[in-house]
Amino acid sequence: MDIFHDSPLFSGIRQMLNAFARQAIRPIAIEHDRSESMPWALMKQAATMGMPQTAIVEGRKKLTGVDEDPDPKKPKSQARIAVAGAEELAWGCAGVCLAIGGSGLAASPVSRMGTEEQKQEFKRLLAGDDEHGHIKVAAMALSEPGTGSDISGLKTAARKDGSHWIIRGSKQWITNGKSAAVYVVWAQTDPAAGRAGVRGFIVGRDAPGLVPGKKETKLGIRASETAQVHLEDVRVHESMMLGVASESSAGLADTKKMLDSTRPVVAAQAVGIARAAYEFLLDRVRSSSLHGTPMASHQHIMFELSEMLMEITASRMLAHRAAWMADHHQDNVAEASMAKAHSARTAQHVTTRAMVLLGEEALEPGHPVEKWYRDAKIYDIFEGTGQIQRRIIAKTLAGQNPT
Amino acid sequence: MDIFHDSPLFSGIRQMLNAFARQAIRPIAIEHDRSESMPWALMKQAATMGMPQTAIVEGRKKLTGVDEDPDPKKPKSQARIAVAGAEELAWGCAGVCLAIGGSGLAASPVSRMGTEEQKQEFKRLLAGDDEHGHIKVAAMALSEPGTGSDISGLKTAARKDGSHWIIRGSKQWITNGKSAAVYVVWAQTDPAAGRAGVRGFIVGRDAPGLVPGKKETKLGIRASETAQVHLEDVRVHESMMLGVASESSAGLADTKKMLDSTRPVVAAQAVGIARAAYEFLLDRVRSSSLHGTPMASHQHIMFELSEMLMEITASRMLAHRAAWMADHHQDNVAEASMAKAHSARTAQHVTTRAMVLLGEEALEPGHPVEKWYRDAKIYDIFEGTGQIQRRIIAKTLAGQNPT
Amino acid sequence: MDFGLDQEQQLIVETVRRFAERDLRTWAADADRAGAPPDRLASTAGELGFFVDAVPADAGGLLDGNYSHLTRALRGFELGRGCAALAALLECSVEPALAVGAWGSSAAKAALFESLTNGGIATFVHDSRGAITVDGDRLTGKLGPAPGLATASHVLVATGELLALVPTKGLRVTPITPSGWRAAKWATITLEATRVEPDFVLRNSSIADVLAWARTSLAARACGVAVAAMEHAQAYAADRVQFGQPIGKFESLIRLRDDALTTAAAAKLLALHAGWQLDTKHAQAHDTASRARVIAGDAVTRATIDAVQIFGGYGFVNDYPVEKMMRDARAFEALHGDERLGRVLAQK
Amino acid sequence: MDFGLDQEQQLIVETVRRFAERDLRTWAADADRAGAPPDRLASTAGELGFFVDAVPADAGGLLDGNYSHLTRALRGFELGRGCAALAALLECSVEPALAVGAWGSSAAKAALFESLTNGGIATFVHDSRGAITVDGDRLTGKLGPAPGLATASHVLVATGELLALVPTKGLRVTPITPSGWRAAKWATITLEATRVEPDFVLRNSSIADVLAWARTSLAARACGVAVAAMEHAQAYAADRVQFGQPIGKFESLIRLRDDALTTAAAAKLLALHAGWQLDTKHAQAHDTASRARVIAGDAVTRATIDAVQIFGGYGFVNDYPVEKMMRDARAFEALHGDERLGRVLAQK
Repeated sequence: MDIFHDSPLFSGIRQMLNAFARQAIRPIAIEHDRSESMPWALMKQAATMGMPQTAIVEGRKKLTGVDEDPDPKKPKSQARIAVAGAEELAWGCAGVCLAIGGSGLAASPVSRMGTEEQKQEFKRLLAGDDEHGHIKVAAMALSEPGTGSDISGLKTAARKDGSHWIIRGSKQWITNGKSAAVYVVWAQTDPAAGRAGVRGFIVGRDAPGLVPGKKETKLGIRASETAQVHLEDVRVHESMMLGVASESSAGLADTKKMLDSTRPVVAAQAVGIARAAYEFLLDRVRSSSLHGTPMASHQHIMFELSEMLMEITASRMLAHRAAWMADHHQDNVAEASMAKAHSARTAQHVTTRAMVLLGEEALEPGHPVEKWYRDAKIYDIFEGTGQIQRRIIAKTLAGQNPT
Repeated sequence: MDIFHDSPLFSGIRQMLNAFARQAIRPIAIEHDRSESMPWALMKQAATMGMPQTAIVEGRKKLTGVDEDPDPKKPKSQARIAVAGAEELAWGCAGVCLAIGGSGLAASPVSRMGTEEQKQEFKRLLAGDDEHGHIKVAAMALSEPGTGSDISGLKTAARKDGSHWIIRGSKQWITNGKSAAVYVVWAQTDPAAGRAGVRGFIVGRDAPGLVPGKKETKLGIRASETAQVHLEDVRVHESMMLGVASESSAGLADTKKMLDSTRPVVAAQAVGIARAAYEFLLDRVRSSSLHGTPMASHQHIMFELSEMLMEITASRMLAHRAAWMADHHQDNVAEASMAKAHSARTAQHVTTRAMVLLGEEALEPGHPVEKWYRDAKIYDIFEGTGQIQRRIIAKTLAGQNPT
Repeated sequence: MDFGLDQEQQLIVETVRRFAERDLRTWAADADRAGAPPDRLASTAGELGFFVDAVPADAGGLLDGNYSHLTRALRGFELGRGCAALAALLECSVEPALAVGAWGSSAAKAALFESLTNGGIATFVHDSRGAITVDGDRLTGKLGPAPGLATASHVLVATGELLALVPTKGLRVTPITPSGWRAAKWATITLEATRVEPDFVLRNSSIADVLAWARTSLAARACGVAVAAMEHAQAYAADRVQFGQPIGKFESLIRLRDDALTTAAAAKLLALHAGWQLDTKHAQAHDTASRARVIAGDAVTRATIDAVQIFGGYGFVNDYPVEKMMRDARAFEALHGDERLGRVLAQK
Repeated sequence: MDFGLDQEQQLIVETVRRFAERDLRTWAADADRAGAPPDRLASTAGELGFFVDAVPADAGGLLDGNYSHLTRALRGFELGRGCAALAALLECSVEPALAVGAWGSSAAKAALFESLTNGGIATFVHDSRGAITVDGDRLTGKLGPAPGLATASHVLVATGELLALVPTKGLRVTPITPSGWRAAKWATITLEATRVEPDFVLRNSSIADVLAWARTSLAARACGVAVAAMEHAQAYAADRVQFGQPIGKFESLIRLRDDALTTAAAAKLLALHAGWQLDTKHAQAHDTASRARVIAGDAVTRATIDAVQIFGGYGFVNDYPVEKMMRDARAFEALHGDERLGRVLAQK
């Protein structure tokens, strides 16, 4: 129990997920990286042990075993739980971690903006197994070929047709894009309104015109599926448009707020990768010798391990603080970006240096550190690149509105 | 009030010391750097406002206005108070900050190991003003020409002669070495016993044979006096030997423990320097233009500011955590070293980059950022070099005893 | 002092550059996915004199007089700009050929040169981790992973004080496909009391020389990869529009590219300098070659990671060239072990 | 390509090295404390041809034919090894002399060369911060801080599009002693509608050329300081014993030194390459000179800070040479403004 986690709850979750990562994730990680396949069996297992794909919609109760205090003023624990857990799962394998949590990206806006009817529909579409006996997953369909870091210019359009919306466009970088049973598709409903005109729609996989596209072969996190999704005049009933109920919380602005809230979690995943590489090197150093002398007797190596621990610790504290602020209802936009940018750099630096220090050993196919080196890179790219994070920090420095 | 400081007490002290740094320290900092002179007037002023040279001996009451809970098991606040305050004072000027706190290095072992009689004698020697009207200061005389990072091989020897000890040797890097009214001199009383034979002695300035030596001209922290001290058969009554009362806490081991406890404070000072340079650059960026465009419109500069803020924040959190652990009676040896090593690097990096980004402006004599660049370097050297800190961290990694 | 290329160097650079840009870059992606070089590589490269460029003319090769490591570094840079994996296959026979040519018995020369002049390749393995034990004339332990080893007829083995040519025929060769240099025909070989022919031991030889040759070539190729990564990044950044302008106009991305290219330019000069010092038997040659590899390793690591960064999401997928380059970068720092560690230990 | 020095280069390097090691290093500490060069500097350096090396022979100088920036870079490295401050005084007249020689009117040539050949010095100031406003033929604003300006008879001013020779006589010169290059006779000059003689405006001139000359020289000198700092650190580390062994045997300190020397070696080659490209009118010359200054700035910053680190407490005091070097390092990155920023803006 450390300063950020003043309840035994956190250490319990950490221990549980670390055991899960060690016993269930690590043994299958390399194979799923090699074959670029989703860990379906593990995902089902995870769902049964309190990590359902719909966890976010249902609230954290299942995951934590405790109800949040309903008083909105009281400190919450969700953000810190997510951060503490994310580090452990990503320590096991970032790709598997993202596969397990992949539906959360779509579930989050539904839980934030969805009506009761929409939540029920979302959960209905995710209920049961599919024809392969796989659990069903959801996909957040926001990014487009033209919009990477800049999501203000969505091209996908939705036009009203009676009581339906007709959506046309193409999406890219969509997690679970090929396998999802339900999609939350973001489209421009009112070009004149710009960002405020963007809305999310709940769309079932079998909706005519929804065509999953090419699956990407990626540098890392290969156990997580990334694919294109094409929408060829998909008809969606107006009742499935998110954010109608409360105009205030509607639209993309809120989605960005939601993305902000995921940054500490993503940062913690990067910390988990860095820690994995650091611990692998530390174990090797403790057990191996170098031309007859113990590796641990060499400053050259031990001081790099010290540097790694220093950076990992700093990144973790930044992530935990950003989560702690969220749980305490404090504005953490800049802090969340610092955590994301710092941990992404740490993950890349630690995995790269670990490979160099391991020498030829790390060239062997299937070497975990080499995999972590490839997995780490995405953390400086997705959920806002390192440049976007620094841009947000810089804007707060200049006294401008960072969003 | 942030996570590490769960009492308004901290913010009060921070505000008080920030005002003091801004109004009293900043205006005189450049001049004392130029003239390599101690800020005697300010030191007297500081003493009257709750920062007496003997504060440590008397406990924190004067400084904080609150008594520590006497229950040794209860969390304390001293370490966090010292860290929060040190950042503000060093933000004003690290050299002046060290001049104000210089006597604390000597007072600390007296307060830890001293008998009531020794404490009274120590305070008696520091009472009143000297012939120049200056307050009196104390010096911790531990380091020697041959012992920088390696303090196990002290050459200064003390041999018993009846009820007195006769001390012979030379000391170097002694803060207040020339001006001190009282010295705590460390000497080897039993070469066979090695480190355990080392003892501290309270010696008045007018003790025959105690001869202050050369004053050093330093790269930075020039408002703090550093000098050699020669001991030519100085007779000290056995009653002035520290640590006799409790053998367990006696000797150098305890002194090292004491040095450990200062690392978070020293780390916070380095953070203060980095923050000063960062804030100077930020102000300049907000108010200046570059060939017609606002400096704040240039990513090249704004992203470096973002990096600086990220590193400063990380260093500060490491320092605050190490202090928080000390206040909560947790072993923080490795954490204190991480804080020290990380903040020393941050201070050097931030001040160097700030100079580069300011260009020719920072070459002007008396430019504050140029001074901070010189001040920052000592934080990677004194109180254990960056290599010593990494050595301590590495030893904990290898599962060895770090001390 | 003259940084200009002479006519022969100019000719070689232009020829190899054309080959790298027209052929290697075209083949790179498919070869990477296939984990094997295209069939055309051998013939096309053969016509350009690769594989036998370090084999003496009187043995059927193209080497007439002294071998130039400076020219090899110039060539290596261009090959690296083309494809790191294919470059490795084109360069890996040089160390065995030069070592055997310099210190080999007539039997060793006959065996190796006969293979190389008939389309075979050889490679060099330095036992940097002390994985091989020498017992009299018998070697036991693991060789590699090393590029070219899966198809090499001979491997030049350096372990401890021993430098020897080992035929791979009959040995337990395990072909592998690492994540980087995938097309470079990697393998490991498990030696079980493998006997080294007395004639195939290179006596009075210098392992330090061989390592300096290899490091200089590795450094030059690494710089080529670094520059190529940023060439791709610059082309992409000129087209890709975000926030209303090409991302190539963002100062932070310009700086990433510019810093990487500055380091690569300096590292390339150090590699060329090492080559020149090797050619002129300069006392500092070994040290310069090692330093060149240190800084070239930094350059290729930084350049490829930052090139992926400039590409953003597109940099992370296999459709674009920089994802491969980030994988390819690792071998430059890993082969023969951590260069910095070796330097530090040597200076203790 | 030939990295070897020709006889003339060899002679100059050896001569300047002897001068730097025997004289400059001896004078450095006292000159730093005094904030002024020793009187002997002018005479001793004069005998070696400094001050007038860029003045045409027909004007009483030593320049016969084309000026070699490569030779200047070789010389600058050695001077930097001696003392950065004194090196600045020996080099600062070159830009004015070359610029006036290339683009100056006969009146400008007469004025400047007459001063330089009679023991005067000149210096170059680039208004990198836009502090000077040009109104017709009148300049207003602050010049400098710049080395040599306190004693220079003329200053070559580059602001906006204007490159002009300005006599300092009658101007408001404020001598200053910064923390670095203390002996280099710094000053700032406040121009108040100062009139530039039409004859003293260098028309059809290239400020970019002048900056490339200055950057190449700065880069070479910075490398010299970096190497010197580590030479001192190595000598100290060989003697200093901690934990029972010379600290020179600690891997972490070896690495600090080795990494700094590797960067310095690469940066030096880049500076020499820039010099060669300037001599051969290479299209890349300006870019290479700028890159050389970027990496040389990194090298001198890192080397001097880490040299102080290796010295530990002794590095922080004025009795040992590295404390001065850490102060001296700053001007190399500060003069003419942040080099990286300039490069980034130029590539937008």
